[in-house]
Formats: sequence, C-alpha cells, structure tokens
Amino acid sequence: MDNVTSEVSQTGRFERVYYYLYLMRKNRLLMLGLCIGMILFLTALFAPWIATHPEDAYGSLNMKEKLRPPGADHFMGTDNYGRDIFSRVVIGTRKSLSIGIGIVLIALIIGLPLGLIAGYYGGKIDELLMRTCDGFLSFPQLLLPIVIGGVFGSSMKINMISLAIVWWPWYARLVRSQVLLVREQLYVMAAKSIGVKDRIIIVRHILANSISPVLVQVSLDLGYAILASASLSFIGIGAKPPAAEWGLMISEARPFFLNFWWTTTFPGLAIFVSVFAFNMLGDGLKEVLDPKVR
Amino acid sequence: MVIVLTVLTMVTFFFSTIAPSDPAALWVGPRPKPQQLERVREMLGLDKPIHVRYLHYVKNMVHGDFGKSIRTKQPITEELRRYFPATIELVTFAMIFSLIIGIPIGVYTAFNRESFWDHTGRIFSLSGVAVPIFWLGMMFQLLFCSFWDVLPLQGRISSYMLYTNPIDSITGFHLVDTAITGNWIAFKSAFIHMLLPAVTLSFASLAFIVRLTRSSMIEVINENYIRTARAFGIGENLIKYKYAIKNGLIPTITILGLSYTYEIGGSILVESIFDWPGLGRYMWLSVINNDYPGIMGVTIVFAVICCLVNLIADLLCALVDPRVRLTGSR
Amino acid sequence: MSYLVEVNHLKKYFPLKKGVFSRHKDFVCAVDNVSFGISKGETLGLVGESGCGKTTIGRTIMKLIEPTSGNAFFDSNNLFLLNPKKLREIRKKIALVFQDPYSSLNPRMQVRDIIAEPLTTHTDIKNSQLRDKVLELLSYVGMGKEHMMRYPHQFSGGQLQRISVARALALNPSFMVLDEPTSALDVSVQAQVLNLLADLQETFNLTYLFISHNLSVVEHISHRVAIMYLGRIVEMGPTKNIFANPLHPYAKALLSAVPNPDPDHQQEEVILTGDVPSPVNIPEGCRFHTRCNYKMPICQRIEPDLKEKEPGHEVACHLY
Amino acid sequence: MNRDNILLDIKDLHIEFSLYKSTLKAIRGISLTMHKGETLGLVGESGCGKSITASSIMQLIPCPPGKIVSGEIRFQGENLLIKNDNQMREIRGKTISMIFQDPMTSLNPVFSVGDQIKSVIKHHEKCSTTAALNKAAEMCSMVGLADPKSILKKYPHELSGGMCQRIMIAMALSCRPSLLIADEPTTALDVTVQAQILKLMRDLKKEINTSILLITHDLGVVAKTCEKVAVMYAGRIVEYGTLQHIFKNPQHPYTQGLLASTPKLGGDKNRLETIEGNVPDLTTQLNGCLFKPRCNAVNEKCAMESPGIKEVEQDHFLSCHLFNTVK
Repeated sequence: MDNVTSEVSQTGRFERVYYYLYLMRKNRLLMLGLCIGMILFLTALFAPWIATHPEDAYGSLNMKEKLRPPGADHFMGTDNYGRDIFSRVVIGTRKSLSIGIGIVLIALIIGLPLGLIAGYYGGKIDELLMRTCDGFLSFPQLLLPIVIGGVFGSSMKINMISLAIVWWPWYARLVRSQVLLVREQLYVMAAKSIGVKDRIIIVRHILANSISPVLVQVSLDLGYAILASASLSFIGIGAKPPAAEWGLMISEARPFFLNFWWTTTFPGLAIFVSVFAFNMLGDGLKEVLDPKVR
Repeated sequence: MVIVLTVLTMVTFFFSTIAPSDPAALWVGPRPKPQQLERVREMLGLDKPIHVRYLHYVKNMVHGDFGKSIRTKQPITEELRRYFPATIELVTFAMIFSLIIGIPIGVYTAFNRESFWDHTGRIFSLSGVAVPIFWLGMMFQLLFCSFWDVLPLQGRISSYMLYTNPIDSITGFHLVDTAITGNWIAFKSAFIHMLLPAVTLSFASLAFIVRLTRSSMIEVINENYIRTARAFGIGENLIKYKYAIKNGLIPTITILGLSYTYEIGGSILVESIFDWPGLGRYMWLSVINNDYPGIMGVTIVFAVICCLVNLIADLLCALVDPRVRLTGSR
Repeated sequence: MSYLVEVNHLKKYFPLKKGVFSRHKDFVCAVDNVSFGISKGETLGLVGESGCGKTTIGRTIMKLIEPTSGNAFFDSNNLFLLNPKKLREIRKKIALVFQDPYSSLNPRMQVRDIIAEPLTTHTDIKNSQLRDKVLELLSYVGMGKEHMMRYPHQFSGGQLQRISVARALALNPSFMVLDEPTSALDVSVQAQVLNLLADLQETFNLTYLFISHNLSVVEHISHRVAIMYLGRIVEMGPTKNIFANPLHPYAKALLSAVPNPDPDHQQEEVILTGDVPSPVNIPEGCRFHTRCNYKMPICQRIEPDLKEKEPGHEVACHLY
Repeated sequence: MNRDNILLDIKDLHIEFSLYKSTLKAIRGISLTMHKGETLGLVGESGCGKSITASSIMQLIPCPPGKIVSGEIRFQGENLLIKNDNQMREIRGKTISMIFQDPMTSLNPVFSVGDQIKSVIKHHEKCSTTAALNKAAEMCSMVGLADPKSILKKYPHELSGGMCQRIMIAMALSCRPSLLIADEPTTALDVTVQAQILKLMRDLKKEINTSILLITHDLGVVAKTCEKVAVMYAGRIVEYGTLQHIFKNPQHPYTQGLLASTPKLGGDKNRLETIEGNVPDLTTQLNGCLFKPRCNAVNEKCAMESPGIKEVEQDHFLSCHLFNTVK
C-alpha cells in the first residue's frame, strides 16, 4: 500500500528519539518492568539498611525464634534456625543481581565479538563457530554447569563462569544472524566501495544497526541468569550455607516446607518477581524497538 | 553429531580427572588407610596415564559399560536402564501436555489480539518462563498435597500398587504398560502421580510455545498470501484454521527439539522434588555425592537423547515445510 | 583508441552450497567471460534482465566481490593485481551509486557524516574545512545547509539518491559505476536524477558505467550499450545502432518488449517463450537457443563469440 | 454513454489512515466510472493512492488503521460499501478478482499451487474435488502453462515469478469474474516476461470478456493494454479519458509533466522535462489544488478552491482551473 505505513516525518533532529520515548511511555509492560527493576537495584544497593535483621543473612543463629510464621517482627517469618526470612531475601538480592549481571556480561563479552566476526567474515571461522554453538545449544542449558559444579565442588564463582560458558553461544548466534542481515544492506557495501576500513565498518555500520535485538536479549537474560543460578543453588551447586541465596534458601527449607509454607514461598516469590520484571522489560523493549511486533 | 558426542565425553572425562577431590577416597569412605586407597586406585584404574584411562572408558562405554557408581557401588549401566523409561515417560508426557495446551492458546490469542484473553495469555506466558520450576513444584505440593490433599506428594506410583496390581514391565513406561495390559487401577495411580511433575515440568515450555505460536501467527496473518486468500473470498475461519495455521506452526515445530532438551534439563530439578525415580533424580543424587562416573553416565545418556530429539525435530520440520524439503539444507 | 576502463575476460562463479551431506558443488555462473572498454567521458549502458550478472560486473570492478578470473584495468592499472594500499589510492577515483537509496545510506548516521565518510577515510580534512566541503558537495546536487543534520529517513527517495551521488562525488572520481540509480524512483523524480547525472558528467568530465534494466533510460543516457543475457554480453555497440537495428534475436525481443508510452506506436512484438534458464544450468552451445526463434542446429553445440558486424557494433550470434 | 452499461461507479470516495499522532488522508474524493468490457488504467506515482483505491473496491483495506470516511462504490448497481463481510466474500474471487504486484509472496508457500486454485474454485462453485482439479488444470493451460498436471503439484517457490503470476491469473479468472483488478501485475517481472503477461491479459480479455482495472505506474504498460486512463495525483484523479485523450492531448499540467519526464525508446535525446518539487504531505490539511506547489501556471483560483472534475470534451474529464485559460 505504497508508503502509507512508513511514517516519515520531515521535521526535527530528535524526532526519532521522541518517537521512541513516546512508544516507551505508552508501553505499560516496559514501564512496569522498569519500575520493578529499579526497585530491585535500589534494594540491592541499600540492602543492609532495608533488612530488619541484617546479621541473620550472615549465619547468626537464633533458635528461640525458630520457624515463626510471618508477623510484625518477621514480615516473612523465620526459618529453622530462627533467621529472619525477610532480611535474608532482601540481602539475597545483591547476590542474585550481581551473579545475573556477571553471567550476562561475560557471555556478552565472549559472544558479541565472536558473532560479529563470524557474521562479517563468514567462511571457515563462521562454520566452526556455528557448529560449536549448535553443539552447545542442543543440550539442556543446565547440564554442563551441573557437571562442572558436581565435579569441581560448588561455589558461586564457578557457577557464574560455567553458566556464562553455556550462555555465550546464544549471543554469538543472535549477533551473527543480525550481522548477516545488516551485512547485506547496501550501506555496508557503499562503505566498502569507498574504502572504509573493516574495523570502522563493523563498528559504525554493522554494530550500530544490529544492537537493538541484543539489548532486548540482555534484559531478558538478566532474568534467566538469575533463574538459572538459583536453580543450581537449589540442586546444591553454588551458594553454600549459611549464605543468603534464594535458591539455597528454598533447598534448605525442603525437609519441612509442607508444614511451614513461608519458608519456601517468599524466596521463590523473590526469584519470580525479579525474573518477571526483566522479562517484561525485555518484552517491552522488543515491542518498542522492533516495528514488526508492534 | 558423533563429533559432538566425542567432544562431550572428552570434556566430561577431563573434568572428572582434574576434579579436586579424590574418587578413591570417596569410594573407601571416611578415614581411609593408605593401603586401602592404593588398592581401590588400582581397582578403579586410577594409576594408569590419562589417555589410557580415557580410551578404556570410551571402549567400555561403546560396549554399554559406564563403570560402577561410587555412591551405590552398582554398575551404572544397569541403574540407568532402570531409570531411563521413567524420565522419558515424564518428559514426553510433559511435552505433549504443553503442545496440546500451548498451541490452541497461542493461536487463539493471535486471532483475538488486544482482547482480554490475549492480555491474560500474555501475562501468563511472561510469568511462565519467569517462574522457577523447582519452586513451582513445591508450591503445587503445598497446595494439592498438603493443603487440599487431592494428589499424591511424590513417587511414580503408589507403593502398595506393586503388591495389589503389579505392573508387567513391557516397555517400561507405566502408562503404556498398564494400558496394554488393561491394568486400569495401576494406570490411574500412575496417571495421578504423573500429573504434578509433568505440569510443573511443562510450565516453562508451555509459556514459550504460547508466545512463539502467537507471534508467528500474527506475522503470518499479515503476509501477502493471506491477503490473496481474502481477495478470493475465502472465509475468515478457513483462512485462519487452514491457511495460516500451517505456516504459523512451522516455527513452533522447529523449536520442539529445543523445548524437549529444555525439559530434559528441567527433569533434574523436578524429579528431585517429586522423588521421581528417573535419570534426573539419579543425576541430582550423583551430584550431591560427588559420584563422577554417575554424573558422566547420565550426561552421556542425556546427550544422546538430545541429539536424537534434535534429529527427529529436523525431520519433522522437513515434513511440514516444503521449502526445507527441497533445498535439503536447514 | 585507449579506454579509461577496460575489462577483459571477466568471470565470476558463485559456489552454491547444496545441503549438509552432499559434497557435490554447483556454481552460479553470474558473469562468464565478459570484455568491454569505456573511453573517458563516455557512458556505457549495461542492460539485461534480472539475474543476468550486470550488478555483479559493477561490484567486481569495484573489488567488492572477488573475481574468479579475468582482468580489469583502470587508467592502465590492473585492479585485480594491485596491493591493498595501491588499491585504496585507485579506489578514490572510482565511485559507486546503488539502486536502493533507502538502504544504501546508514539509517543511524546524519547526512553530514554520510557525505563526509569518504573524506575522513581518505583525507585529513577536518572541522570547518570538512563542513565547507560537504556543503559544496550538497550544492552540486541541489541541496543545502538545512539538510545536513537530518537522518536518511527524513528524505524522499529522490533526495536520498542525490545524497548518494554527492557522497560519490566527494573524492573527485573520474569513473562512476551507477547500479540502477533510478529504478527505485518515480518517473518525475527519475527525470531529475537523470538530468543531474548528465549535468555532472559534463561539468566534471565523468565516465559512467550505467547499469539498468530499463531500456528507455539506458537509451536516453548512454553513448554505447552492452546487452547481457545469462552472464554474457550478446550485443554491444553505439546506442543509435543498437536501438535502431538490433541484431541479436534476444536484443530484438527485449527491445520489442519495452512498453512504449505512445498508443499509436505500432511495433511488431516478439514474444519470447518460457523463462530465463537458471544460471546454475546454463544451456550448452548458445545460451539463448532454448528461447530463440531463429535456432539453428549449430546453436546447440557451439557458443558464438562476439564478432564485429558493423564498425563498433559487435554481436554474438551464429546468424551473422 | 449508456447507463446500463456501467459496471463500476465510484462516487466521491474518501479514505483515511490513522497514524502515530496524525491522520493520513490517502484518498481525497475520487469519482470514477467504468463500463462493461473496458480496460481502465489507473496511473500515478507511488503514494498517490491507486492501490488503496483498488483495495477499497474489494474492501480489503485493513481497518484499523484504514477507514472509508465517505463515498460510495457501486458495482453493477449495488453499493459495495454497505455489504457485510459474508456478502463481500461471495463477490470476492467470483465476480471481482484481484491479482497483486508480487506473485511470489502472494501464493501460500506451504500449499501446492493446485491446492490453492482448487480451493478457490471449490469455494465459489461448490463442486467436487476432482471437478475443481480438472477446472484448475484447464485454467492453467489457458494461461499458457505447459503440462498443467505436473505444475499443479508444485509449490510456489519451485516456480519462477512469471509462472507464479500466470497461476495467480488462472486463479483470478477461474470463476469468470466480470471485473479483474490487477495491482501492478508486472512490476516485479522482467521486461520479456512482462510482455508475455500483458499479451496473456489482452488475449484472455478478448476470450472471456472480463473488464480489467489495471493499476500501474508505468505509462508504457498503460499505452499497451488500456482503452481508458485515469491519472491520479495525491489522492485525487486529475485527468480521466481515453488513451488518445491522455497521451495525445493531455490537459492537466501533471499529466503533461509525467509524459514529458518519461524517457521513450527512439525519443529525442534532449534533456528530460522534470516536475520540480515533491509530492505534498498527505497528513496535513491541504487547500486548493494539490498540484499547485509544483505547477508552472498557477492562477489565484488554484490556491483558494479545489478544482472539481469536469467533462471538457466527450469522455475526457479534467480537474484543473486552468482549462479555460489554457485552451
């Protein structure tokens, strides 16, 4: 239908920015995700001040207060060692957020350049990289971290690295597929015909035009990474008691949770809410950035 | 595929050899005597150089021998054989469940965009991938087993069933076996035991399938050929449920393999919660007991399953999409 | 007569990957043994239907695609044998304008930066000098200061194509490859761009390789024309001769197929049967014999070479 | 002309599209009459609304964002705009058919072409599958496809663009419609294939006596196939008449400019005439003649009121204030 659908505007240098801001404000999903995300970050930042019993997060026992239901003193009750669950959940935010960011960052640092190079140059490098990625992607994501964790013993650091190892192929593949699309655009060929150096073409022309889906994926993955690391901790790989880690807290409560519901419900809700927030953020961003979904 | 498997065995084997803790020590138990350790080392073949051990391991593996478990001291192959059907049954059931529920929801919401059910479905699918399944499983247990007490807490079948209505093991899948033999009492027991773990396991891929189906259906109904069908006066319902669906489901079929492998990974968590006697629980037990041969054995079996599943998914894809069929490439 | 640009026996085969399991490799024969030359200040029109390899020729000359074999000379430098440094020098003298103005300009860059890109790549001009130069280039194509800070999506197709031309002019090239520069534009805008190109050629004594599928446009702008079919030139000569008296049966059919915007224009229509064969399986012998109305037995066996029929007018057909 | 002979009558059609922050008034009052057995060419540059007009006849405009604000489209005496979806479905593909610009994407990639033609025939004729398949094969040989039986088994991606367009034509003509709307049917095709398709359309028109509404931007295609021509500019028809009127005696400055800026084979090699400036922004409120900013012969009336469409000689309609002064 000719150019009816292309909304070309003739005025204003910042028109496009305004347009995106407008779409972002209009997108309730994105705004909600953004809000919860902000709250999470603030909570992590000020955790020791928010927590009512900060010392409980670091392994102090208080057997007198054991397994109290939620109440005025303990908003979310106490666990089998009498520790305040609210405080532990709040302080656990730090661990979860930092490990989530860590995983995504490492994965991005490995995956982005590899995807760019493979996509831009193609050929043997591309073939090798893609076969490697296929190999990684055809197995359950948690399998390798479990093997690594099971063999090397558990620690948050190993956890983070092993998850990043299985995570980067997703980025490599995403970036590559984007680069393959952008590479065929005529402006890339135009730049080549002018004699612009490869390095500049990759950064200025290709990266700049293929970054938005990566941003979406990053915000989604922040959530998934938190989920994955919590799952590992739950299995018994990762955080060690008495650390305040959500997955571990649920795991520790397993023997008695049927009678004391609050011991698992609140840490689980914390995981759910944070992953949900990043999901909304990513989904909203996608709607704003990708005209096809809109 | 063979290459992938080879690399995988090497990696897992390599990990197990550089592991910080000593398998022999674990075998013997606490406070070992040096002679004991020596003897166990010899027995486990730990005194030989690494490549010899690897070749030995692969040779045995090809013959179907994964060695002995450090935890149970049983041959791993036999244990895996016993647990294998339980996992496959659970995962397949979960997969079928997520397809049967997920595809109609996805299609419906795509055709009724911006409606109430669309928004509900959207929130559901967003939360579905966000919920930690191990926690979800426990919440289900709280609700259905502890609070309402309508479903069994854990296990694969009621234990007394083994005496009252014993199951003839034909395929190893309880549901199939009981259905074949007409053992309906046992069937019912197996089925209700299956419900909670399967629903828990399918939750994430269900949400994923809903999302994918919805977005690809929306894309398809904006295509030129749908406009063509409209221009030729084909009815809206026929367009939607005959023309658009076949195109719209192609992406869903391509990710079937991915979802299946995802659920296999999830089975480790779910089986440990519901005490489901399958590979996932075996893996979990091996992990917390540092049982390397066990971990390696399950990993290899999982890997083989995943490779096969991906192969089947590719074939399925070629069956539906004529474009893939003819070019021969993926 | 010496040519500014000369292409000798240029071949480009693209390997075609078939499936994961088959080791057998096919080739898309995009350009097959093409030779031509362009004198200084001349426009050579390269016409043919889609998939005949005309775009590939343009890109291979620019070394955007590696040629399979053959030579291309620019100012008596063999483009395919130059070392990268020398090539960069030569490239300043050759510019390329693409078909689709909407995708040939980076949507995330301002017009100012787009036009300045060749300058910053090859020269040390900076700041106010750069700005002046960009303004000068914009003025060549009839645009001004108010357009400098805008992004491509704020322009119409015709304006974008002007910007592309301005960018191409940045380094004072002597040779321009115009790859379907007007086929994405409306007629009235096309006329503007064609006039602009003609003016620039006169002002800067430019040499053009004008690639197009639109015969009327090619007739309008070119001095000489080469007609391609399935990767080969089948007929080449001065525009007037070719359009008045096409020799090759394909050229005849092609010319008669062009719809003329004149209801009284009565012409005998040569309708070809069938489609262009796939460039993967090129017919034996003359590659046009499957659709030719004058097919002879020899056509199925021997591929005709380009032979001079009249002075400067070459044709590759067994009829002559 | 004979009143009963009118096939299609569009009266003062207005169509709007709502966009982000603005409304695009795509069609700004079109009136057009088409007679039985006629081939009418609707020409204009991109964005002038010719495709939207065509889709509105079939009521295929996606709404929202599109909306038919006012006007009336009478087909064989009945107003199509008041018909409901079910009634329209009876008409689409049976009495009015439509073919599109890009034949490759207009056919469904996962069904064989035979399947697609067959279901259209079955849908409208209520016949058995074998009868429909036979009819499909018959249609295929009518549009010049050799070996129809094997072609019907193929999928669209196995066929070339020209073959796909033939399939589309076969599908469109299978129910013998009284009107065929062809929306840029040859734009995506090569010249030699375009010649094949245009010849096919001319031949078929004689054979089954269908009226054709041909939408194109190519004046050459119009000259080759049509009897009447309507020239559109910015959502309005500026001139409408027989082929001879438009090409030999154009009256509107836009038509004149359009013809002069088209390079012709064998034409003189002088500079091409151009129309300076750009198409107006259709999202804004525009007064007077829409061509005014690009016109060389403006008078004071042009800025004030929009010129209505008037018959200046028999069958030649014009929308321009200059007519009397020019003559």
